[in-house]
This record gives sequence, C-alpha cells and structure tokens, in this order.
Amino acid sequence: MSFQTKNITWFLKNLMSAAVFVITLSVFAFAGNTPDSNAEALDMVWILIAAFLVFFMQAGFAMLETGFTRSKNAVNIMMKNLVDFSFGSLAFWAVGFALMFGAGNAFIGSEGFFLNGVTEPTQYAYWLFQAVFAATAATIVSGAVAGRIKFSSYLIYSVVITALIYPVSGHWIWGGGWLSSLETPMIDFAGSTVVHSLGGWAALAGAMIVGPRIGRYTKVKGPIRGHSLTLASLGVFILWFGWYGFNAGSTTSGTDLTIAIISVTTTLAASAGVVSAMITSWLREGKPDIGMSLNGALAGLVSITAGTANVSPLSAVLIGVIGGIIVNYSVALFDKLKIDDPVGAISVHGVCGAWGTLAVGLFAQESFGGVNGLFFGGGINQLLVQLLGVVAVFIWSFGLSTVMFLTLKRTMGIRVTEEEEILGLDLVEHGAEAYPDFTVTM
Amino acid sequence: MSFQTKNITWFLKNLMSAAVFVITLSVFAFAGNTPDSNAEALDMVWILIAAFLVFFMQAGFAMLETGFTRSKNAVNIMMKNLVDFSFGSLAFWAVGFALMFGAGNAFIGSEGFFLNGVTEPTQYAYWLFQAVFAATAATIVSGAVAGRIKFSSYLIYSVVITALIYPVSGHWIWGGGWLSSLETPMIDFAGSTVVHSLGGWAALAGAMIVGPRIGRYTKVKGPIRGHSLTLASLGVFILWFGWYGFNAGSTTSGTDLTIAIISVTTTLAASAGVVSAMITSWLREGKPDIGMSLNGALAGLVSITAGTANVSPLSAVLIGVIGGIIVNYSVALFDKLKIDDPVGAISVHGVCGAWGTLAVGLFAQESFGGVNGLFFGGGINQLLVQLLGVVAVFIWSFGLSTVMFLTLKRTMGIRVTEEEEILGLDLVEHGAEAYPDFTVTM
Amino acid sequence: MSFQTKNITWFLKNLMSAAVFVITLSVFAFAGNTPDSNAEALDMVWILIAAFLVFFMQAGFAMLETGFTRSKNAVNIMMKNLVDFSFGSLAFWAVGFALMFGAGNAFIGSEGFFLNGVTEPTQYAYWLFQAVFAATAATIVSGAVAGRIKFSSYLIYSVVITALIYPVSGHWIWGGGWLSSLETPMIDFAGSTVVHSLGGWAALAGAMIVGPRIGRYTKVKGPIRGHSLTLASLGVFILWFGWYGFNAGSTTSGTDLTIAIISVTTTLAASAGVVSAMITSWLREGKPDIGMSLNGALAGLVSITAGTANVSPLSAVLIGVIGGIIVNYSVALFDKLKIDDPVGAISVHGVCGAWGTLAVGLFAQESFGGVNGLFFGGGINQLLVQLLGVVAVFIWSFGLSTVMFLTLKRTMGIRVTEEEEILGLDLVEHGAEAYPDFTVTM
Amino acid sequence: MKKLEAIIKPFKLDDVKQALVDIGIRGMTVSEVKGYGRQKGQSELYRGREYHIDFLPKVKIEVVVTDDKVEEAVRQILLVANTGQIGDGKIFLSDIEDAIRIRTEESGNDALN
Amino acid sequence: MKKLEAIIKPFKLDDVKQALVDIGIRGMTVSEVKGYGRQKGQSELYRGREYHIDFLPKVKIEVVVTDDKVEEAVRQILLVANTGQIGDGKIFLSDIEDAIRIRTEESGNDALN
Amino acid sequence: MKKLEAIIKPFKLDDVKQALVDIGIRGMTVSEVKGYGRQKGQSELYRGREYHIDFLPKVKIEVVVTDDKVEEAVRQILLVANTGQIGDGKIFLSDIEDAIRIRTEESGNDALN
Ligand SMILES: Nc1ncnc2c1ncn2[C@@H]1O[C@H](COP(=O)(O)OP(=O)(O)O)[C@@H](O)[C@H]1O
Ligand SMILES: Nc1ncnc2c1ncn2[C@@H]1O[C@H](COP(=O)(O)OP(=O)(O)O)[C@@H](O)[C@H]1O
Ligand SMILES: Nc1ncnc2c1ncn2[C@@H]1O[C@H](COP(=O)(O)OP(=O)(O)O)[C@@H](O)[C@H]1O
Repeated sequence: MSFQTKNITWFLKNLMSAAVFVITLSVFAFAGNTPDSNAEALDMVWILIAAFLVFFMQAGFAMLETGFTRSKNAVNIMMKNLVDFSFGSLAFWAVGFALMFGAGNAFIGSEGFFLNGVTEPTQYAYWLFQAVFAATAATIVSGAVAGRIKFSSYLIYSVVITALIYPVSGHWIWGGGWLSSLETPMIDFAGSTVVHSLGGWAALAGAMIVGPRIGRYTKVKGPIRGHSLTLASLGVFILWFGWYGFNAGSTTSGTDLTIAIISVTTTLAASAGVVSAMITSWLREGKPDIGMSLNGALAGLVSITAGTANVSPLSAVLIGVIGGIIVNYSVALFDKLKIDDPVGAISVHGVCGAWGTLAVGLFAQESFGGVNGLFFGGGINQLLVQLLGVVAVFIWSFGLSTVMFLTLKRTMGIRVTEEEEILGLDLVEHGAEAYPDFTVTM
Repeated sequence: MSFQTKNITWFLKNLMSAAVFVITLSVFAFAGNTPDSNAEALDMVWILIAAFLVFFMQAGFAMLETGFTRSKNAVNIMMKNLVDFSFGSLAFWAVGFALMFGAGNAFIGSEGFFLNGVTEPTQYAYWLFQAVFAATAATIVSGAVAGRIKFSSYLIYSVVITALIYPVSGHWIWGGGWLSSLETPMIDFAGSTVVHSLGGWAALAGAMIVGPRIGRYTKVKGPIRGHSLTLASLGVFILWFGWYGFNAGSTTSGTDLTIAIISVTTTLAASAGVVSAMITSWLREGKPDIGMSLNGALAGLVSITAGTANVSPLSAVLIGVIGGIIVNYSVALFDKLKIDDPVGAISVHGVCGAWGTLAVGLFAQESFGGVNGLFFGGGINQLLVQLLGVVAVFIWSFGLSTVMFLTLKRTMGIRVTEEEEILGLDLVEHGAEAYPDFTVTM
Repeated sequence: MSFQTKNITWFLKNLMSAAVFVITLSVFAFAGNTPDSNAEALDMVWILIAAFLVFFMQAGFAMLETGFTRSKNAVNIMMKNLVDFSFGSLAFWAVGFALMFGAGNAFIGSEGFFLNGVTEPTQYAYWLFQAVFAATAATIVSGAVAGRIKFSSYLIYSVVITALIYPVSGHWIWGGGWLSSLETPMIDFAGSTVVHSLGGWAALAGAMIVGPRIGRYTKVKGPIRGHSLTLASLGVFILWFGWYGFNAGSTTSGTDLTIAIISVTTTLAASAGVVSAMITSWLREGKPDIGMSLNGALAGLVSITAGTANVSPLSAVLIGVIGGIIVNYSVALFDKLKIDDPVGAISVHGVCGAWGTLAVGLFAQESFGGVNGLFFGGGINQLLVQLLGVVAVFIWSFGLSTVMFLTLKRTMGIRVTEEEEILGLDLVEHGAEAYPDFTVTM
Repeated sequence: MKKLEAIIKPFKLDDVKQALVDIGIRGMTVSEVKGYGRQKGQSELYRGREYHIDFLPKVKIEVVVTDDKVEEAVRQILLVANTGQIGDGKIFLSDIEDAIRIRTEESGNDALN
Repeated sequence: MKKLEAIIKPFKLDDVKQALVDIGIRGMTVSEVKGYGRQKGQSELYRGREYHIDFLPKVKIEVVVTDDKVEEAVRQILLVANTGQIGDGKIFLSDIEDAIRIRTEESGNDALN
Repeated sequence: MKKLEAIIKPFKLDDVKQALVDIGIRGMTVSEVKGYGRQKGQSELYRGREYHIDFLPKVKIEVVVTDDKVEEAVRQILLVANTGQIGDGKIFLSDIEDAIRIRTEESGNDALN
C-alpha cells in the first residue's frame, strides 16, 4: 500500500465521518489486528527506533573524536566516521550479517549474504539493528588511530572489521556459536564484549602498529590537546542518548518490559561513571578534569552494557563507579606504555568493556535477568565463562587486527609521511581545511 | 485526564498491590483496550516520533548550511532556519494543510483552514507530520540563497512556499489530486518530488534571481569556502538520523511492517551515496572530497525517498550509487552555469529528487511495494507517470518561485547591497556576530 | 530471557520457516499477548522514548549555555551540565523520587528511597522519566550563574535541588500533595511550574546572591557576549526536539491519544514564540535579534508546557505569542535590576513558566483537557488555583534556594576570586582550555 | 630596506596582494587585527540590548621591500585599497636593518627576492 | 613619529584603549598574541595528565603617535595596565618614518589625526 | 636594542622557543599569521573544485634583545628553523629605541631581563 493511496481517502473528505476515516487508515488492521500482530508491530517499532538512536551515535563519535584531536585533522575524522559507517553497512549487508547470524557451525555462519532469502520484515529490522552495531565497532578504532593513519588503509580496515572480525566473534556470542552454547552460556546483553571490547582491542592493535603521533612522547612538551572540548562534550551527550537505543533496544522487543530496568541501569551506571571518574581525577590531579569526566560517562555506559538487563540499580551504580575509576588508571597506563590513543578508545571500550563483561559474573541477580553472579550466590561459574569470553574475543580481535594492520603496513603502508602528518591529514588526504574562514573574510 | 490526577493514585501507595497499580494507570485501557485501539495508538506513536525526527532535521539543515557558508553569515543562517520553520508551521496551520489535504478538486484542496473541523487525534498527528515536511521544503531554499538574500524577503518567501507552493503540488500527489488519480498513479512514497525536488527547484529559481555572491565567479580566486566542515558534517549526521522519520514515518503507521524494509533501503542508499560520491570525487580530483561525500549521503537519501518502500535493498544500493555520481556532476554543472548554490541544495534536492522519482519507474518491484518498474517487467508506464510528475512539479515550483522572487525583487528588493554583503548579513541584518569573543576576552 | 538465547534460535536456521521464527521470537508473547499487555507495553515504550528525548535536552542546555557565554568558561559549562545530570540522577534515585512520589503527607513523600520496594517495570520507566525532569530543573540554574560560581558549590547545590527542592514542590502538584488535592486541583500538565518556574526562581536566587559578572554593569562597554551563536542555536533546536518528549511524554501513556494534540500545541506555541519575540525585538531595536528569537522559542515552549493538553491550537498560538513578548521585556527588566543572567534563564523558565501556568486558567477548554478556563466560561476558580500554585512554588523555590546559596556563600564560598574570574573558570577550576589549538598546531 | 605595514579593510586583501605581486614583490605576511579609529564601530544587538563595538576587523599586511620599491608599493596600495570611506586604513613605513632567509641564510636584499 | 607596541594582559585592553583615547589618540591596532616571559604559564590538565603551558594569552596594542605624545602615552599605559604582578607586559618603542592615510593620501603627522 | 621578527613554519615554534631560551632570552611574543611567498600554497578541493590557496599558515615570533645577543639569537633561529625547504621563512631585524616593563617601569636593557 503506497502512501498516496492512503492519502486520497484520507482527511477532509471524511471530516464528518471520523469512523470511516479510521477504517480507511487501518485497511490492514481490519484485515486482522490481533494482540499478536500488535505485539509484533510494537517490537518492530522498538527495534527500529533503537536502531535509529544507535545510528545517531555515529554523530556522537564524530564530535567526540574531532573534539579530542587537532583542527588540522578535523575533516579527516569526519570522513572516517562517515565512511566507516557507509562502507561498513554495505559490507555487513554483503557479508557480515551472514557470517554472524546465518546458519553455520559453532565458529561462523554462512548463509544470507546480501540479505538473500530474507523476506520477513522483522528480519530486515533486525539486520538494521545489527548493522548499526557493527558500524559502532568499526568507529571505535577511528579515534585511537586518529591523526596519522592513511585514509585508504583505514577504509580497507573498516570493511574488514565489519565484514569479518566483528561478525565472527559476534556469531560466537549472539549468533548461536560456541560461547552461547556452553552449559552456562556467556552473558553479554548489549555488547560490552561483542561490540566495545572487540572495537577496543582492534584499536589497541591499530594504535600500537601505527605508532604514536609525532611529538607525542618524544618531547618535553605536554600532551597534544584536542581542538574543541565543546564538541567533544556534545559528542558524549549524543552518545549517551544513543546508548539508550543500544542497550534497551537490545531486547529487540518493545513488549519485553525489561526495557525499563535496562534504561534505569544504563542511566545510573553512566551517572556513576561521571561522578567516580571526576572524583578520581580530582583526587589525583587536584582538579576535576573534563576529559576524564567525559570518558567516565562512556566508561560507565560501556561497563553496564553487558549486564544492563541482569543487575539491580544499586549494582549498576557500583559497576559504573568502578568503570569510572578504571578509565583513569587505564588511560594513564597506556600513556606510560607509549601507546598513543588520542581519545582513550582502548581504555573506554576495550578495558571497560572487559570489566563490564566480568561484572555480570559478579553482580548478576536472578530477580533481574534470571541468573545469579558470584556476589548473589550464583557461584563462580558465570564469572569464569565471562572471563573465557573476554579472553577469546581479545585473542580474536587483537590477533586478527594485528595481522590486518601489519599486512596493510607492509603492502600499501599504514601511516602518512612525517611531512604529511605535520601538515595535517585534512590538507594532504582531502585537500581541505575544516575552518578556512580567514582568507575568505572578504 | 490530567497528569497529576494519575499521579495521585500512582506509585508508592500501591507498592504492595501492583495489580491495582496497573488498573489505576490504565483507566482508559480498561474502558476498552482492543486490538484496534492498540493499533491506532501504535500508529499514532509512530507518526509522532517520526514527526519529531523530521523536526530535528531543521537542526541538521542549520548546521549543514552554516558550516558550508562564511562565519559572517552564520547568525543569518540560524535565523532563517529558525524562522522558516516557525512562520512555516503557522502558515501551514492557517492555510497550507487545507490546500493540500482538504476536500477540493484535482488541483487544490479548500477545507480545514486553521485545523477547523479537525477533532480526531490522528488528524492532529498527521498535521504535525505534514507540517514538518512543509518546513523541510522551505528550508531547502535557505542554503541556496545564503549570504546575500534580504532577511525580510526570505521570510515572506518562506511563508508563500509553505502556505501555497508546497501544498498545491503536494495535493496533486499526496492529497488526492490529479497525479494520484491517474490510472497508474504516481509513486512518491516519502517525497523525493513532493518535498525535495519542489524545494530544489524553488532554490534554483532563488539562486538564479538573487544572483551569485560577490566574488564567486568574477575573480581568479577560489571558491568561497564555508567556515566549519565539522558543523557541516554534524548537520549531515543529524539529517540522516532525521531521515529515518522522514521515510519510515511516511507509512503514517507503525503497524505497517514495511517500515522495516524502508529503514533498510534508506540506510543502504545513503551509504551507497557516500561511497559513490566519494569515489567519484577521488577519481575526478585525485582526493576523496569531504564536501562531495557529505553531499553524497544526502544525494543517496533524497534519491531513495520516492521508492524507499517499493524497491529491493540491492536496487536501493544502485539508486544511491547513481545519486552519488549525479551529485558530483550536477554541482559542477551549476557552477559552470554560474548559478551560485553555496550548499549544493539544487543538485542534492532538485536533481537527485528527480532522479529518485524516476528510479521508482525503473526499480519498483512487486514483492516490495506492489508495483513493477521497467527493470522488473512492469513496462514503461510507471516511468512515464513518474516523469510526468517530475516535470509537472518542476514547472509549478520553478515557475511560481520565479514569479515570487521576481515580484519580491521588484518591490521590496531581494538582495542586500554590495556593502552589506561584504560586511556580512549577521552584522547588517541582525546586528550580531556569531563568534564575538575577541574583545570580550577580559 | 537474555539476548543471545533468543538469537540462537533466531534468524537463518529458520529462514525456511518464518512461522516458527515468529513463534521463537515471541516466546513471551505467546505466553499471552493481550490487548492490555500490549497497551501496557506501548505506554512503556512511549515513556521511555520520551525520557530519552528529555535526557537529550541536557545536550541542548549545554550548547545553549556555552554558546551564550565566553569561551574561557566553556569547559566549565560542559562540566556543570554533565555533572548536574549525573549527581542529580543519583540524588533523585537515592532521595528525590521518594520525597516526590512516595506515600507521605500533603507536603512531602517518604517512601521508596533508592527505588526500594520498586519491582514493576512501569515504575522503573516512570522513575527515569521523572529523573530526567529533575535534572532539567537543576540545569536551568547553571546558565544563570555561569561564569563566576564555584564549581564545588554548584555541585552541592545541584544535589540539593534534585534531592530536595524539586521533589517537595513536585509532590504538591504531581505527587498527590496539597495543590493536587484542592477541590479545583492545579493543572500543570508537563511542568511549567513544577520544573521550569522552580528552576527559574532558583536561578533568580542564585544570580542575585552570586552577583553579576565583573564588568557586566560597572563599565560603559557593552554586554558580555557569548562565544558561539551557532552552538546556542543548535542548543535551541535540540531543546525543542527534546521538548516533544517533555510535553507529549507527560501523558506517560502512548495509548492516550492526546499525545497528538499535545505535540501540535507544543509546535505552534514554540513557533509563535519565535515569531512574536523576533517581531518584538525588531520593533524595539530595529533589527530581528537572534538572542531574542532563540529565547522566544524557549519562551513559547515553557509557556505551553502547563496547558499543552488543555488548550486549543489557536490558544496555543496566543500563549506562545504572549510568551515571546514577555521574554523580551523580562530580560530587559532583570538587566535593569542588574541581575546578571547570561542566558536569560530567569525570564525564559521562571517568568514564562509562571505565565504558562496562569494561561491554563485563562485558555483551558473542556473539549481538550476537560476543564474550562476564564475565557471559555469556566470562571475564575482555576485561574486562582493556578496563581496559588505559582506563588507557592515561587516562595518555596526562591526561599529555599536563597537559604541554600547564602549558606554556601558563608561557608565554602560561592564565587571564584576576581582574578580567577578574569582568567576564566576553565583554567582555574578545571585546568583546561576549550579550544587550545594554537600552540599545538605543530 | 623598509617595512610597510598596511592596515586595510579585510575584503581588500586579495586586491592588495595582487597589486603587490604585480609590481614584483614576492613575499608578504598577513594577520587579522582589530582596529580602533575614526571609523566608528557598528552598533550591534545582544539579547535585546543595543551596544557599540569599538574595534573593527582589519587586516594587517607586513611587507619588507628594498628601498627602491617603497614608493611604488605605497602607490599600489593607495590605489587599490582606497574605497573613499572612513576606515580604509593606514600605511606605516619603518626601517628594517636586515633580512635573512632562513633556508639559505642569504641576507640583505637577496633575502627578499 | 613613533610606534608604541604594548603587550598587555587581555583584560586590560578596554582600560588602556580608554586611557589613550582620553589623551587624544585617535587610532590604534590590536591583535591577539601569545606571550612567553617570566610569568610562568599555567599548569593544566589534559585527560588526566598535568602539563605546563608556556605561552599565555596577551594582547598587543600598536599605536603610532606623534613624537610629542610619546611620553604621555607611555605614562598612561603604565598607569592603567599595571597590576603589579609578573606578566603585566612590556612597551616597545620604535621609529616610524612615515604614515599615510589610505583614504586621503595624507601623510606624516596629518595621517594620525 | 633590536627586534627580531622571525616568520617560521608553525611546527618549529617549540624548537625555536627552546633555542632562544637556551641562550638566555627570557621573553618573546608570538602570533599566528598567514604568509605569501615563494612557497606555493597547497592546492585544495572544495566541493568538487580544485583551487589554489595563496596564504599559508606561519608563526611570527617577535623578540626584543639587547644588541649583544642579536647575532647569537639569529644563529640559533637559523639553526633550528631550517628544514631546507622553501617556505622556512625569514628573520627581519629592526631597531627598538626603548623597552619598558609595565610592572616595574624599568626601561632599557633592564626591561628585558
Ligand atoms: N595611530 C594609529 N596607530 C595604529 N593604528 C592606527 C592608528 N590610527 C588608525 N589606525 C588603524 O587604521 C584603521 C583605520 O583608521 P580610521 O581612523 O578608522 O580611518 P581612516 O584611516 O580612514 O582615517 C584603524 O581601524 C586602526 O586599525
Ligand atoms: N624580550 C621580549 N621580546 C618580546 N616580547 C617580550 C619580551 N619579553 C617579554 N615579552 C612579552 O611580555 C610579556 C610579559 O613578560 P613577562 O616577562 O611575563 O612579565 P613582566 O613583563 O611583568 O616581567 C610576555 O608574555 C611577552 O609577550
Ligand atoms: N618581503 C616579505 N615581507 C614580509 N614577509 C615576507 C616577505 N617575504 C617572505 N615573507 C614571509 O616569509 C614566508 C616564507 O617565504 P617564502 O618566500 O615562501 O620562502 P623562503 O623564505 O624559504 O624563500 C612567507 O610565507 C611570508 O610570511
């Protein structure tokens, strides 16, 4: 039924007969609105809106990353975020979805390339929801390698992660693979490990292989500061907003009333992450640091993602508090190791993702998600399974990403030249300046 | 029933009796929740959320346009976007909606001014959804005439487009008018022609009549660059986000499960638009151009808007790919013709809108929207009808806009003086500077 | 039921048997989708999405406030917005919600601290919706005291407002307290008084006690201008977008079809606010002022918030028009009184909130919300009750905030030193610069 | 060797640059400045209040030229930057003792070619 | 004719401008600069690390005055810009050979009035 | 007393500053400028069109030194700022008649220490 057909019979002609109007509008409905058809429709509406929110996180990542990096690379950051989503969603359509959710074995799926054979609307909705997740995993890497990676190499990498790296380990946990078939299946409700750690470890491989930015660790001078903390903050607010889709959408059902508790634990953990990260920085440095506070929000969000449907509000607060502390020390650690991560992606997504996944094994509570963790009398089994998942995904993601980045390094090269880096990626890669208003003042 | 009444009986008093609580909360529900009432409510929730998302596109347009223009006109761009929505929605309430959807003849509607006679909630929801569409059409013009149009003239124009130009051709296609009453009715699901081309052709008339900005084509020096590609990119992300409301909301029904496939084709076409526009610019210019890549996203989105419910995912990719190529050459063409369009609105909305409308005649597929296009054995009929629609709306919009802009030019004047243009519209029209932090540093 | 369990049986294994698929997906559903369960789920989906939108208003406030203030305080504004939400939501979880909605007496509630005893999903959803409202009230103060308040004092204050000041008067009106138990209960549908005036009067107390910024009224030189009207405008668009959640979400029900008319009155009042504020400034100053136009949008929104479900579209327009005029004169008045409010929060939220609340007593119409105001034959009773509510909340909020701010002033101090203020809060409070790209150009 | 500092209206920058290049000047340095002078600043609005801005945006061109080029350079600037309106700006002339090209360490007039 | 270049703390700009105007100076040119000096820069934080900023924001006022006004102008600036704290800045005096008003082509002292 | 104005490539700022500090110079003033010279600007793209940017970002360092330090300062800058590529910039030397420290009203060489 197309739009205009409906409209013809619509509105004012029927102004006098609202009843007729309703009938017209609901042609399908009268063919049979049933409780089940309504539930199915509500589930779909929920999945789609959640997917839209997760899509919007791309804007959040773009603002966060550009804010935390220099203006001479601002255009490049925008391009990377635009393009990893675009190539990523095409790659996930062509290949990734089939590998992740297609029938296959415990390790990999192998049916449904190009959405072949898919006809059910719900499956389309589900594809979209999964595609925006895949693109999120890809985007995480962008920030960690900002300011020096070659655009063409990044582009290839972002196809590989959405077409291959993300879907395979995703299959293990969400697609019916081995980690979900254990006696005690791994719990990663919305993807602390499937999405965030995976992206974080890939970012770690990327940052290590591409090396630190010029001047980052070689001189006495301070850190390389970003060019707009305002935009970085906007990015965090957008990400937090989108995260509601990420977590609560992961029920893939609007009739599943746990979406309420998920939204609450998400909010509390994020708030707790801000508070604890800020206080930690205050104690350590004597001032409440904005970079850490922003990272604290994300740390809280990443940390609660795995257990958002399985823990109590109080546990969510604790998980967020610990996430906010971890991110402080983790950022400092990677700095000491001279692994240059301009936006803190490795700490926020990798480390806190791991923490969040383990936290399920500690804080899960039967009355919320049906499973008890160590602190609630469930024994150590769940925790061990969570640990197994964390390690397995680390090995897979870090391993494959290392191979990939090294291959790129040895073939087409992975890093711009020193001169290009000094000039800035905007100019050399895109022939552009982000803020070129000087000579045009007229 | 007002909020607080519900709240009184709410919460803790009933903590022990959750059942009672549910009853209290659902006073109306128990008066008769039926599958049909639920379906109606779900449809309304969907329309409203979609309308909110489309409203948010105003922020996207504002950021896109200001990013692509100079800082001395940034305030003016904001004012135009704020004001075309505000005047536009009032005009659409007073007049536009009646002309578009009111009972009338094949050419124009004529009932329901000021929402007179409207009592059904669903009709209110529908009005809002249509109002934000009308405002979108108006906003498109803003970018093309940026940097030199008189604010007062723009204001008048934006009332005329939302009160008259948009509703009339909208009536033809969505309101029961002649284009929707043909034996093979025109298909423009979410408005490639109704909204985007209409706006694009009005923008063309505006850009031609108001003339190019000073220095744009008269000197050797380069293009007049915008002042923030970061904000322009943010604008594109916001627009893309809002577009989900634009396209999937156009079912005006959340129980119509085609919203899933619509969301998928929208995503894929946009992604494909980015990819093809970027690669085209890369091949033509040697570098992946951010302006073109951003425009590519919008080109993909505009192109899929007409056929989003009628084509397969693969066709959506192709439609987007072609849109992304078109936008490259179209921008170059209008530049060669010395029609100065600072943000590319004519190419993105006008030209790609036409392409998207025609594409339905080529790629429509029965299994999606019930109609077959040329490539799927449906013959050439649909394509010809689409062409007819494209041409009819071009004549109407370009024609009336030309009349309007010329009238404005001859009466109150349409363009600021040379001196004012050099000083910038912010200062002369609004007595403001967008970024006045220098002398205030304190 | 966790995510992955569902996924295992999901997708391609069942590709051939879509029927089986639906069954699998809807395990719970088949356990009993009923019209009532669907209605409950739809209500919850609506509350949650509305809550997400209201959360996103934090981003809007952050952009608005930072845009209207100087760049040397931009980081501080971001921190305040981030932190008032974070501390605020924790405080509302620990204390506020219980005081506001817990069983208690006519003055204050006293059960449900830390969500103790809450088990119903709907109650969780409701908590979130209320928590984001509470945080909004807190954030309003931030703008009015920007540029000179001590961060630590602000932090304490924001806890007090969300834990105590907001919940108590909220209890009176929304939680079953005395204002809602009058024979003619006060009507404040979405919080013109409960949220906005409350925040506005607290802002008034804060601005008076903390005193004007250095140089604001002591020198001949002009106003202290903000550093980005572009970001301020973005903030207004985001706020307007979020306001749909604020107002339409306040049905806390998606099956309550008044959400449509609410969305319409919200849109029209906001538009009318822009138009009238702009025209007023045009008449008074000779130019359409962007600051006033932006404030006009917010004035319209705040003004309609109380009566959004109780008035006709035409009345909404009038309410918005008057709001837009009021804000012009109110801003001028507070300036004359030398109460320095950098963003106009007192006028927009305090004064227009009061106006909107009174407007219900004038414009309420039975056919919309069941009650008639003075202009529609309902007599003066409702108006008097509204006035009582306005005055009561003024006394409570302004009184308690005054006590609070004075206590802070006398103990830990409320204002940074002159030298610190001159250097900027970013540097002295957070050791940061918002836009530090100069020396890092490399 | 002399330095010319020309404070001009921003939109004249391209023209002045071209005029200087046309007479064989091969280098110059430009910066954004704010000028106070007879040209009274705009009156602006901010959130409903009118006020006066004293400092106006100007562009400063610094160009060091050999003594023989001074007169011509000044003439060119006067020719091109003049709009006849208050605020067109000033040219200040001063002495430069030496110029050194960093790359080649050439000094004196050689550094300017 | 002399040029005074005063590097001052940014928040003193308005006062210094006013002081100069009060003694009859009718034009000046101002720019934002960064200064390195005895005043040690702030220590800042960035994502959990403390570091030191060497360059501090300053404002440079350039004003060309006739010889007879030099002393007074210097005195005024010293009076107004002095906060007694390190980093108050410097005044540099140098010779200007000529000044030309672009609009009228007046030169010498006439260009300054 | 002399003023050195060094126009350099932006990324050399830190090195040049350090080099000057190392020879005992205790103050300098820096600003962002745009330079036109032999180094031809980048060719850029804007929405599908290629074009040429004439002005390149440079940094200007102004440092006033006592006469005895001039030579050493110049040498240091030449040493550190030289990349051997066109566009490395220039150093301009000029005379400064006097310097006054605003805080203490010291003048002459004393103002520079
Ligand atoms: N005495 C001065 N010293 C330094 N700069 C000056 C002086 N007088 C004017 N200027 C600069 O020249 C600009 C133009 O001067 P103004 O008096 O407004 O116009 P005009 O040069 O046409 O008389 C000023 O904005 C200021 O930047
Ligand atoms: N030798 C110099 N050459 C150029 N500018 C200088 C010089 N010395 C100081 N300045 C400028 O003066 C400013 C203030 O100098 P500083 O040594 O910090 O304080 P004070 O002038 O009070 O001793 C510096 O930030 C710098 O901009
Ligand atoms: N005559 C001049 N007057 C003022 N500045 C100049 C002059 N010539 C060059 N410059 C400055 O020096 C910079 C470098 O000069 P350029 O000719 O590009 O390279 P190089 O100094 O290596 O020959 C220019 O960008 C400009 O800022």
